[in-house]
Amino acid sequence: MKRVYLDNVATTSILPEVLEEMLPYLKDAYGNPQSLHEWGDAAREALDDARSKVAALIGAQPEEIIFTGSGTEANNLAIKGLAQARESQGKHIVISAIEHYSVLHTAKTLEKWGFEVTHLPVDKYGLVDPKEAAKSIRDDTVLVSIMHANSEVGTIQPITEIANVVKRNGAVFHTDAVATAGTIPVDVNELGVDALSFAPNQFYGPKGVGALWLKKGVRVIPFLDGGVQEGGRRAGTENVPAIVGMGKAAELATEEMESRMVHLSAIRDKLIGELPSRIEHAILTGHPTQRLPGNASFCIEFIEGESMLMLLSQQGIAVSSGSACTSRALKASHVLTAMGLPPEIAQGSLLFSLGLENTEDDIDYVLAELPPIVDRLRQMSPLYSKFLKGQQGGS
Amino acid sequence: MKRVYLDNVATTSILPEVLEEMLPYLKDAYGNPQSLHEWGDAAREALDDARSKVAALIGAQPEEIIFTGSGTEANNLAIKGLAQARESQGKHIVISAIEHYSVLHTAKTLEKWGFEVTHLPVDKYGLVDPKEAAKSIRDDTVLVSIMHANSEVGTIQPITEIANVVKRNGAVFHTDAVATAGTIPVDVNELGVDALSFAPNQFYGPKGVGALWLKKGVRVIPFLDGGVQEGGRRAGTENVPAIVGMGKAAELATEEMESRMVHLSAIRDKLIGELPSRIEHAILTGHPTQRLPGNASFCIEFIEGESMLMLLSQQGIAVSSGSACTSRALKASHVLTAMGLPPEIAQGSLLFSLGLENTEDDIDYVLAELPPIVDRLRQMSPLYSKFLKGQQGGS
Amino acid sequence: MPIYSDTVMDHFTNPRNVGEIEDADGIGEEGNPVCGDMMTFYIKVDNNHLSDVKFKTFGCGAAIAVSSIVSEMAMGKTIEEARKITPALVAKELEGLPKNKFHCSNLGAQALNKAIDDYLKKQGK
Amino acid sequence: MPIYSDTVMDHFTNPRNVGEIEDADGIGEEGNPVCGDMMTFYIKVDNNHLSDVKFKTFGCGAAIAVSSIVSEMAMGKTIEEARKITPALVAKELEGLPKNKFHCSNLGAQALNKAIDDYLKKQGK
Ligand SMILES: Cc1ncc(COP(=O)(O)O)c(C=O)c1O
Ligand SMILES: Cc1ncc(COP(=O)(O)O)c(C=O)c1O
Repeated sequence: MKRVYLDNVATTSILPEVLEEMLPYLKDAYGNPQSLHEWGDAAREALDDARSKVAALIGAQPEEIIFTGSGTEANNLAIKGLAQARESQGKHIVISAIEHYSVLHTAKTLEKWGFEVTHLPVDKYGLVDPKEAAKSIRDDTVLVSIMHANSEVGTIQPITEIANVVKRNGAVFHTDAVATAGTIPVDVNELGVDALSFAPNQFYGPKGVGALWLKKGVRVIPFLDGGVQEGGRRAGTENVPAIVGMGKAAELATEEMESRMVHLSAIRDKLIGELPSRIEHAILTGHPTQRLPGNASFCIEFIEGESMLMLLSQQGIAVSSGSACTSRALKASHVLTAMGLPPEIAQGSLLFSLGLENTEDDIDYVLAELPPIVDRLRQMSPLYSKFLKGQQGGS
Repeated sequence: MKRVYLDNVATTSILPEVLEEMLPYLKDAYGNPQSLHEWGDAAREALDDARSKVAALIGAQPEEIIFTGSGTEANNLAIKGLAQARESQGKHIVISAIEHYSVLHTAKTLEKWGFEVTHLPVDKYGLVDPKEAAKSIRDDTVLVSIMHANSEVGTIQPITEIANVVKRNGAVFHTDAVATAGTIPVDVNELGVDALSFAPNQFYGPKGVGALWLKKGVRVIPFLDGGVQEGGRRAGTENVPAIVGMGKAAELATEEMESRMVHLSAIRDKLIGELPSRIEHAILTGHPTQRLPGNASFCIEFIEGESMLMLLSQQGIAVSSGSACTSRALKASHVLTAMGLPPEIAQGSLLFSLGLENTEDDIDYVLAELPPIVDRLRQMSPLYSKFLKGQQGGS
Repeated sequence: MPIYSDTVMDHFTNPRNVGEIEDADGIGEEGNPVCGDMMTFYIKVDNNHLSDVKFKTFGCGAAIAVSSIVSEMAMGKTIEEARKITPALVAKELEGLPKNKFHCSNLGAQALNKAIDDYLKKQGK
Repeated sequence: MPIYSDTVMDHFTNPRNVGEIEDADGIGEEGNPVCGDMMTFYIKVDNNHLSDVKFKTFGCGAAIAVSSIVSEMAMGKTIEEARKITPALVAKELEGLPKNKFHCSNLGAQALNKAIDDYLKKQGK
């Protein structure tokens, strides 16, 4: 059977070149970068080299990079650490309503710590309005965090404009760029932000590592307490192989970004263009043009996401969904809800996140396999019968 | 040149069998365990399997294991999370004076959060007195954390006795077993603890992963906020390859523990036995018998650790030291200081941490190479001239 | 490891008794699409026995499998027997359900019960 | 990457002018073993020139290298010239030192200066 992986939002594959670069550090070069001998020297050198490559990906300086254990940890460090470092100046922070849980739930923890959190709404495309952002800022606002792009619906935010507003008011600005860094051009200077989270399992690097870029001079309270690693800002033995892998993945992403984007948007546009002509009542979610090159997200009306996922999986097709049933918490995606989609439509969420390995053939395969699956589930769906009856009644 | 790695306290190597087991998850089986398709299924299965093996190493149930990104993170989660979950009952915690920085500095953060911290002293061997522990416990004590063994001096604590005392008084008891789990028998039931941290880069597994064992029913406030991974107790995409590696390393450690211990203590005893007969004024630190099988730690009087390290390194020998100069913070080891060693003697700290790969030959090599190095540095040392002059004067 | 048992997968992939009954004696609807799952059960009753059971379901794999097995379990039973199809029994027949899917087995039993209630009401009982 | 430059490694591995001068004209001690580093400098002065410089050092690789290069830099200089050996100059001669080792270059210059002070004091100046 054909196997088509279209769940790159969950994690990408690891490129063979990346693994190749990691292997020595999983074998003989196993030293700890803190050690003062040959084994330590080799590990330290690898770390420095990776740091430079990772910094180059986002137009930053190597010493501004703090390696973490994941994108989630980078977001925890940013939100908790930047807010705590400023709590004497104020205890108000601003985030968007469609942040990833690693920002959203971290903000909830800040609420327990006595902070007040404003959640900025988004429009039907998932866009934050910079004017709304400006209005939300108060004298006691110390931190604003708006994600660069949302991976569920692909919408890319006007970060530069939002950052402008925030800066004028003196709060620090963090952006969660897990969905963008390594995928589309990200330059911290152009964005005008103070802190930025990213992770290589979104750009063909390994799991178990992420990074927070922190502009020189921006103070943060460390999140992980312990040893002196990462300039005292993130304790714990460095995950050398994974960091090396992040370095290589960053290097490749920098080199190949243009061609990757061209390839991805071509097959994405094919999917976005043709799917609605094969399946009635399929709604594209997210912004029609300001969106991630690999993201094709839909809501398929009258049926539910998990059942589509499972039937697609039986045809070798791997995708994801923001439906309530696919979430452990059994709540429909807060992103789709914040964009104003009615819950019963959000249940039909189906997210194709395309990757480098995908071809036009893969898209054709999906376009052939999905319609009968949708038909079959609609035949089973009481909502669809009601809709059909309503139409008959109406006509 | 011969190369002899005697710095297993910094990190061990990764066994080829462990890497072998990890590789599929760095290649085709790159799925995210949260995904509802074949790729996700494979990753989830690997995670479950690793969890069972890791639990078996310490006599625990699989669902009691929370995977983290490092031993440091396990300690942060334990100390912060257990204390925070109990702050309505009291804000006093007890730790020992010789804890690893990931406990010591985390406790400092708790002080900033309004907790009071008692640091239990140790005797000249580095032992905590259970009676002292009992005395330290107050009505508002909610957490006690005493490490199972200290990796710098090798001393193993009487955890069962201490846990007994703590339990009687109703506080939860955590032990940092990073230096022991996978190295000597660790059984959570025998120890009688409520929570236990460990990490595989101490037992021939990978970096970038650790675990906190938390007894069923013991409440903890999560440290990393975000998604629902690890039963909602540790957010962030699971580091599948590293977790798989931890599983395999745990399995091998369980199987081979006896023979590893026999081998390690044999070569350790040779080093401890013969070194003082080749080098005058070499003091064994830590407990003479209750010590880790691979640990041979000394203070070499009149000279400083880093210079020994560097000259040993030139002979291909990798070791570590607790001297001020080898620490980034430029302070002599708090462990040696807490054991009552005068600072100028602590500066001569030299730690041989032996591993599976080491042989009797390696020990002979060290015993041959170290004495001329010590001589050479002593010839340069103003302290040594003073000592010699004092002796002449005294005789 | 798949999150569902083989039995769940079988009933999800080949659901029994999907459809509506035009002249049903009782109809029961449970759940709603907002929560993610919604089931409609249709029954024909003949001499106090469920002579036909059909369903339509909007929902996850578990919801579909639950509907299917409930329809199978109920088919041919007396009303009293059908009343005894509990969520626990449904989950057991399916060889287990993931913890967060237990509510689906509730829905199935409830929808069937509502169909029976509807039948009895129509009978004026 | 080694934390030390090649020059530091050279001076650490082959330190110049190690030893004591029995009949030194000036002796200067700086640092103490509690902090990790301690240096003693011995000088002979001939016609206002440092005709011999020796040292003993307890300390890290940087401390030993610093002592060695300071002894070399001072050798043969006039007292006034030797006074101009600053910590920054020492670090530069060594092609850099890790940040947390800068204090070692201070110690070296200070110990030499103390030895000169001692000489001048003995001269009654
Ligand atoms: C926008 C965004 N932020 C943060 C994360 C968290 O990443 P992780 O779970 O790998 O830590 C994700 C994960 O997909 C993401 O999409
Ligand atoms: C006793 C003990 N606890 C905790 C740690 C922290 O481990 P890591 O730095 O790998 O997170 C160590 C590291 O050696 C240790 O020896």
